[in-house]
Amino acid sequence: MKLEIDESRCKGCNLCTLVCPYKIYRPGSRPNRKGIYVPEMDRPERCPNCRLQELYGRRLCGMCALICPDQAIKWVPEKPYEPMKVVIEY
Amino acid sequence: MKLEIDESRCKGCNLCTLVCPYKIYRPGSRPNRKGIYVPEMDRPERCPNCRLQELYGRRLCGMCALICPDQAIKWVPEKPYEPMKVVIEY
Amino acid sequence: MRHEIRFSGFGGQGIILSAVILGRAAALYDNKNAVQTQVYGPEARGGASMSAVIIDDEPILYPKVRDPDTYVIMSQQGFEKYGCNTRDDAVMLLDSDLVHDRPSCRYVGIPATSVAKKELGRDIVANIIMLGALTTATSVVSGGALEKAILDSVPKGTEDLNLKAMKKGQELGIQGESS
Amino acid sequence: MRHEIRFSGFGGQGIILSAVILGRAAALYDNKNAVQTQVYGPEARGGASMSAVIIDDEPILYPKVRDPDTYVIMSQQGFEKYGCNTRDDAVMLLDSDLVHDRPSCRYVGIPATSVAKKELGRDIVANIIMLGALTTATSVVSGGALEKAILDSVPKGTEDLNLKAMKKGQELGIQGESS
Amino acid sequence: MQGNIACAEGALAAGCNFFGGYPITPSTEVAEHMASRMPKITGSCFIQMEDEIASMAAIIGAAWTGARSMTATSGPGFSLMMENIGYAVMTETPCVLVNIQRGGPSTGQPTMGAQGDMMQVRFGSHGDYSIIALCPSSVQECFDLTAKAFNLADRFRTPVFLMADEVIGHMREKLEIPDSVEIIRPKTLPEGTLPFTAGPDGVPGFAPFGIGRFTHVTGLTHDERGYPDTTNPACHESLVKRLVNKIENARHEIADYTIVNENARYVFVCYGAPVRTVKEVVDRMKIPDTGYLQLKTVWPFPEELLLRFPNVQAFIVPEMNLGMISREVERHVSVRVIPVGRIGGELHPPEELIQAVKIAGGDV
Amino acid sequence: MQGNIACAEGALAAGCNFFGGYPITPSTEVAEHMASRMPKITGSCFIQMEDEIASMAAIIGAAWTGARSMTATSGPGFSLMMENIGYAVMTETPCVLVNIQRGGPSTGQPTMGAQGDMMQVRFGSHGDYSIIALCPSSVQECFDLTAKAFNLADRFRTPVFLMADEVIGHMREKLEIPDSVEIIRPKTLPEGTLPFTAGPDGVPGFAPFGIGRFTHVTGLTHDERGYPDTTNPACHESLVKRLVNKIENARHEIADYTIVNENARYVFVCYGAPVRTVKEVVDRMKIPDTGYLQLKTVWPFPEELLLRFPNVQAFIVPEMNLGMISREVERHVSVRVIPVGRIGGELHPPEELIQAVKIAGGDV
Amino acid sequence: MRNEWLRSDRLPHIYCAGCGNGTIMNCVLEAITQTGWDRTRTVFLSGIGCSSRAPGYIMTDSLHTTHGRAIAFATGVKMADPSLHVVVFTGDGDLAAIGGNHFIHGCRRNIDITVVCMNNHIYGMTGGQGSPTTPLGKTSTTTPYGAEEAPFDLVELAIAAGANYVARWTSYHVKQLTDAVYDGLLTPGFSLIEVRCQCPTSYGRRNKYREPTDYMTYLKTNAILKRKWEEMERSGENISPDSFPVGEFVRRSRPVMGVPDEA
Amino acid sequence: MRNEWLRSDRLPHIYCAGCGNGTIMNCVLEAITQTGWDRTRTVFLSGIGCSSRAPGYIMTDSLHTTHGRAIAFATGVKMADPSLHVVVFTGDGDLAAIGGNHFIHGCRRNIDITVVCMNNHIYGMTGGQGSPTTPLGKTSTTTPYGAEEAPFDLVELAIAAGANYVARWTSYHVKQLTDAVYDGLLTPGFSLIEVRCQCPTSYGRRNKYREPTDYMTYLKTNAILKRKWEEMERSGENISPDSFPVGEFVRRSRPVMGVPDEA
Ligand SMILES: Cc1ncc(C[n+]2csc(CCOP(=O)(O)OP(=O)(O)O)c2C)c(N)n1
Ligand SMILES: Cc1ncc(C[n+]2csc(CCOP(=O)(O)OP(=O)(O)O)c2C)c(N)n1
Ligand code: SF4
Ligand code: SF4
Ligand code: SF4
Ligand code: SF4
Ligand code: SF4
Ligand code: SF4
Ligand SMILES: [Mg+2]
Ligand SMILES: [Mg+2]
Repeated sequence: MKLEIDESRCKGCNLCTLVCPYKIYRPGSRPNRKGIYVPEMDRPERCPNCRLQELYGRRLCGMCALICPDQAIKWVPEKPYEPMKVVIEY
Repeated sequence: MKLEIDESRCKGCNLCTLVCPYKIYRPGSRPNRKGIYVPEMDRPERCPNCRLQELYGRRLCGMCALICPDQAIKWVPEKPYEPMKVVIEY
Repeated sequence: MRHEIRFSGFGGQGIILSAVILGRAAALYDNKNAVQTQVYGPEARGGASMSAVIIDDEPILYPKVRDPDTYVIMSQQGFEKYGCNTRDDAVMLLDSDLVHDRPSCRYVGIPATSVAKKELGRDIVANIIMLGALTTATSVVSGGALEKAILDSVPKGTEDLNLKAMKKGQELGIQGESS
Repeated sequence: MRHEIRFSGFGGQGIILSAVILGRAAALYDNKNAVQTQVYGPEARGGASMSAVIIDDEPILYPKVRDPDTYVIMSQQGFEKYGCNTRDDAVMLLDSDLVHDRPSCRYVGIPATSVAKKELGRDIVANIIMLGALTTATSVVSGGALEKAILDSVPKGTEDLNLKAMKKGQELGIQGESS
Repeated sequence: MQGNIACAEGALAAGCNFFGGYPITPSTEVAEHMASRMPKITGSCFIQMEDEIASMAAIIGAAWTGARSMTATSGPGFSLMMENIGYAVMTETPCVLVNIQRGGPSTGQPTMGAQGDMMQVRFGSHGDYSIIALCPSSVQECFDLTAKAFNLADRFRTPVFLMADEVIGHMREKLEIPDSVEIIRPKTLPEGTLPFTAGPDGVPGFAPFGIGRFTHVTGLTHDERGYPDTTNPACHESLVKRLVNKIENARHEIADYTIVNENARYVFVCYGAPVRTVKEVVDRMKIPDTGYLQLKTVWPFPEELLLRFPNVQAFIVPEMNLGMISREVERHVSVRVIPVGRIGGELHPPEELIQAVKIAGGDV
Repeated sequence: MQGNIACAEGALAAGCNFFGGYPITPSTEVAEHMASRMPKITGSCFIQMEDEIASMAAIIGAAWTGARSMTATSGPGFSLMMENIGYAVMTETPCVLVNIQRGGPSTGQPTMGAQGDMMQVRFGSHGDYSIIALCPSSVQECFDLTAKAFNLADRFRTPVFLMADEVIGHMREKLEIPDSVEIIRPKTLPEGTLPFTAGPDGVPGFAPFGIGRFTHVTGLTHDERGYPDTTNPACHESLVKRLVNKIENARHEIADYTIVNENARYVFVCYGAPVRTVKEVVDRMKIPDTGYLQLKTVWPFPEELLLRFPNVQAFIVPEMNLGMISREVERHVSVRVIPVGRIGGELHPPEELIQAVKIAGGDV
Repeated sequence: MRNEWLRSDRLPHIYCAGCGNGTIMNCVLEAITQTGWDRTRTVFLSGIGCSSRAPGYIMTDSLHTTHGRAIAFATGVKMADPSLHVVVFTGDGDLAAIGGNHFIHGCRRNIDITVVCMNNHIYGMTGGQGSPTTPLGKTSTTTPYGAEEAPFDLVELAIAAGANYVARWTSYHVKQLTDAVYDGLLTPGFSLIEVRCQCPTSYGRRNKYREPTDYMTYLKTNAILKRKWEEMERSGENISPDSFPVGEFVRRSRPVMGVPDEA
Repeated sequence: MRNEWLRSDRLPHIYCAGCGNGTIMNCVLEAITQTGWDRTRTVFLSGIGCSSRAPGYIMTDSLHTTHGRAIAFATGVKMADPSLHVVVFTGDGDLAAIGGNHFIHGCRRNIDITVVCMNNHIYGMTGGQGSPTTPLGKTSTTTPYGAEEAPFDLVELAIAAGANYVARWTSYHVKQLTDAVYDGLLTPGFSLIEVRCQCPTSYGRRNKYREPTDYMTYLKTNAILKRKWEEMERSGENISPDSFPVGEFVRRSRPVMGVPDEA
């Protein structure tokens, strides 16, 4: 799974930067089209949720998404690592 | 001082009969013009207030007057026993 | 025939209930039209309360009693407020212990409250005594209709007491002090 | 001469304060008549907010700006909502980093927010930069009047910062990207 | 039976299954009767709320679960309900309010009859809106019109007001309870239709809570989805105009009235308790040249009915207020309008109206 | 300066020393300005109450201590004040209420201007009564009329309403603050006179609390001693008629207006924000044959002013509602009345009024 | 003297025979005379209800306001002129039903007024509907099958909301009540004195205490001194559901409002 | 999944950047998904305020009512159909200022609803006026010189008024908050979950926490677990005036209303 910030929702409050135990979020440095400094991500693949969500069948940690007031943080399936697909390819 | 029930105020609730330590009030037995059974008094001169109010310069006991919801109980000066007068007569 | 009946007394005497019972008797059991109204205020508890009934063979349009032909008065204050300007051909039933004045029209004095207290043990049925008297002293309502209406209206368990009171009233309506 | 000036941006940029300062400058220090109005909603916090000023030598009766000759636009959404149907002889000052489109009328692009942040350390004075630019890029208000009005309106202790921002704006009003 | 009890019985006959109220003289018997009857009816709820604001809130909440809900009050309580009445209008919540009018302003005469809230019911909440108000003049009409009020509320998705008065509310006369009363429930919201999209009659279908239509209900100006859109003038205009027009355009359909003596020269326009005196004067005393229009529906004001009297020389409007509906009559006619306001709690005696006829005829 | 702030400054200039309020858009700045100014003025009290009901209660309580007291609100809060407004009327309590009108009904359009509470202010509380309502159309008038409101409140012992709107309340323009404003305090109650015995003008003298006159104040119908007398029709009638007449009979004295072009054929009757458009059309664009009557006092409605236009062919009434004061105009005139209602929050543009003139002239 | 504080031209008052409200008025006036307050500087307020009619019988300035709002009006009086003494009479319905919000906000602000609540567990004035203090199971015209809603404990509510002085007595305890009112009057900040009292007409009649004397005996029997009550609670003793603790529950000095500067 | 409960067509919502309300919505929806409640049988209500806008973003039936009245409306919904799950979002102004009476009566009746109060100590929606929870000394547009009125303790009030479940957390404590809401939802009777949260725009700006992250750090630092708090109180330790206890304060089973018969 891939961690994503939905730019259409994020308002740049930086609360995610405060709570992630892995310090994956860092305050953004450049405004987007709407003038918002969306946080940047530092190696998001370190997030246990990215790695283990599918495996455990439930959300792990999830602090950032719970605290994000704008419902902007989500995990989206990443094609190459989709277990289903993997099964098919091999 | 003389103990009086103001008939224009008394509504015959009998609360006075309940609280007087000397049992001076007794439920009335005949309705007055307004149809109210005003309590009757049994030797009201036993009331310490009648006897000692003037002497002590303050109200004693006074339960009946405090509890009477209709402000119907009062003490009125009795001419013959006015101390002032007494002084003059002797 | 049209009758306008006015009841007055003090709060707690059941002045309104009397009128309700009378109206019910006339409307449901004497097959007349009846409208019952009242005047009340917060003061009704102590002061004079008033209720009224119109009984008519015709439909009743204007509902307020304006010039009663029949009075039931149960307190002196009620008399003073609602019973002193009667028309000459009116008739008044009054509680002879509680009303001290007497009207210029015909009247029947009924010692309802003292009878209720002494003979029936409950002064709250004084109003039923007065209603009973109404059936014998006037023609506004029939005894049978009144009896049914009383049974409809009083709390369960008190039927006997109330019927006794009615009967007593019927007697007194004939015998009572009158002019 | 009559001027109708419209400001737009997002909530928090000081869009209303800009208009208030401009109105004050015109009314108190340029001795004109001025009326300032705005459109706002709960959405103003995120969405596009708008304020407007009319400056006239005559008394201003109808108070709403309907066909501005001058625009100050500080966000793309503000441009889309309030800045896209300008008349041909209008002039628009826009924050060149935040507004991505360009109008058909004459315009002056001012990188107000980034200059405010980078050069003055506080992005909240971007609106003052825009106001400063207004004095050099248009004739709606005089620099002297604006300076006094700014000093009247900003919190104590921030006067210098704001005046610096104004000066910076005056420079940018001449130099800025323009059509 | 008493007028107030007849109201309660009319409501129960119409299937009212939620009553939220707060006691106030002279309406209390409505609540008391509901309190004794409703607990015995399954699926019904009587609740005494902490005040009239909460009562009005509760019946709106209940209505959104699909209940037929009602409250009853009098002047001071009615004044407190004004904010939430506006909310019911804006959210198109069907519900019934009974106001047993007493003497005002303020605490005034709690035990005396009046009709002083007739303008308040129409204009008492802030902003532009319309409502439906019915006025009974007998115990039978208390029953009939209360039952009818529920149907109108559902039909037009709007609060409907039974504007009775202490005189009628506390009067006892015979009531004939029909075996059943007509019940018209709201149109349902068709699948795929937005919750606030209305048909040509301006009334949207109703999707009560709990059936999976996910309706968001707000007192803010909202679009057809029910979503707030508060700074868009067009949205507000079309919403509020629809709310007003769904009622005003249906004034014909809603009108409920009696006309007697269309050819009269002196026409009483009356509602509520004064109807009784008017009937005494016209029907019983048969004062010459008089007729009347009894309005059972007072709002929306059925102005076209005023045109039904070809020979009218004066409209006489007896009211237990200082002249409220007479203002409305004045707006619509060019003949003389004689308000006969009376306050203090007593119904107009017949002589007063006969006197008004004399004045109208130039006899005085 | 903003209209809302001008209201607050007008109040302070008039000696307002008690403000009790509850925040609500778009009136909030009035309270906020009072909150920052009043604590610096000795003997003044600003208090934010728990709601609008309490705000209204508090200012009435304060008024009885002799304070000049005031509150400010908008639609929903205004609706909540209705009961206590009736109380202020009944008890003849001088106080000032500012209503910065926004779009209703219900929560509606909190940030948009409207004039939808103009009937509510007159009829929104239960029972019969009258009040005084003033409408400013500029920031200067916000100041002037608020100050004036205090004098009228004291002069007539009644709540006085400043019915502004969001457009004027949030508009900023130049305000000239005079060195001092005229202050008229209530007549004092002569020794030996009962607290509710009125002179020929219907207004009793005022004995504030704390000076030993032992006034009992009640919202119940009361006699001249102030004692309840609730079942006596005559007492109620004379009290309520006096309360109404002291205002209605003084409509001449209270009227505050501007007339331009008495000989016009098309006459605008206007108040509040739409006055601005009317002036644009008449004063600046000089559309032929037009004139206007600007009402600064809307209630009591100064009907006699409508007679001041000898050539009038139509009255045009632009309002930011669906036609409220136009109803009142209709009652009093026989020429055509053209309501130009507009809701949604935008002020009428000049073209809309010019179009109405064309319609009036039969050009359309 | 207490009598000087009465409007004797208005007596007898409208209360029913044996109504507790008259007794409570006596105790309050007795306490006030003890403070020595000036009649011209003392203001009584009330809402609507039988209880709220009390100020109309007292010879001072007074405001008989709207239902539930007396404390809000009192806030205006006291804040506008803190040198006035302000006392509010209210009922259980007036204070705790419609007036609940002003009650808790009065306590929170700790405004310097004294509130005497005549708690008869019923709406007396309107003829006997249930109130927020009607005990579970008791009958009234709107709870004909017995009250199902739990009642408020007014004392606990006042304490949680912040009042400086809170006591409860009954109309039987005239001396203790007088003392409590006296203490309440003199404690700066908000004082609540709850007085459980008899309404023979509307409550007693439906709940087996039609006679005022029976009703008062009931109050006397079921009122348990706070200290005793706490002991009973501690020892797990069986407490009758009709019983309730009486006494002083709180006397403290949280921040106050409306206290005159010189006080 | 939480996302299914959102009206994504209405996002982004109107809340300011960093406003705590959005976080609280997340936690409530997370707790609700854990209960397994049916979306078609769950109703959200609210009054007026920023906080009260929350139901508009949730894909269920919902009533965005009038200011302060949500609990009264909810009482109607729940009593008319006890089988519906009823949750109220409210703010400190909505709940404790204008809505205080409905709040305490909801607790007294112990009606089976869950109330989540987003307590930002300010009137956010109207631009930052003081509320009944604004701490002493803090500034707002109506307390420009610092608040002088003592604030309510919402938890104590709910307990005194009778609620069955009462807890307090902050918008920082997302996990504990989620658990508390879950417990509140499942406890029959009235549940109050007070959530102290940041309003950077209206409160933070005037009280030194303009940045959401600073504000949240402040919340984190000053929230003290109930047990620890009690220990500190016992030991007489100095507690900062900014600190407040968090945790579960009451879970009990007083008589309730509106619980479905089959529950
Ligand atoms: C707004 C409003 N609602 C209702 C009423 C009717 N009302 C008058 S007194 C009262 C209840 C009084 O109860 P309580 O305060 O306990 O006083 P009591 O009569 O028992 O002393 C009610 C509901 C009113 N006057 N105003
Ligand atoms: C009757 C009424 N009064 C006042 C208002 C204005 N108003 C809207 S929201 C609000 C305060 C909201 O405060 P809170 O509940 O704390 O919510 P927040 O915005 O802080 O989340 C006020 C006073 C209103 N809408 N209705
Ligand atoms: S889920 Fe936890 S670890 Fe992963 S990004 Fe979010 S906060 Fe960091
Ligand atoms: S918490 Fe959400 S809204 Fe805030 S910066 Fe992070 S992603 Fe953006
Ligand atoms: S004062 Fe005491 S002793 Fe005297 S009569 Fe009264 S109760 Fe009895
Ligand atoms: S207590 Fe008073 S009113 Fe009652 S019986 Fe005794 S004297 Fe009469
Ligand atoms: S009804 Fe009850 S409270 Fe009212 S006066 Fe009678 S006994 Fe007292
Ligand atoms: S004003 Fe405060 S509460 Fe409202 S959305 Fe903004 S941050 Fe949140
Ligand atoms: Mg009571
Ligand atoms: Mg808040």
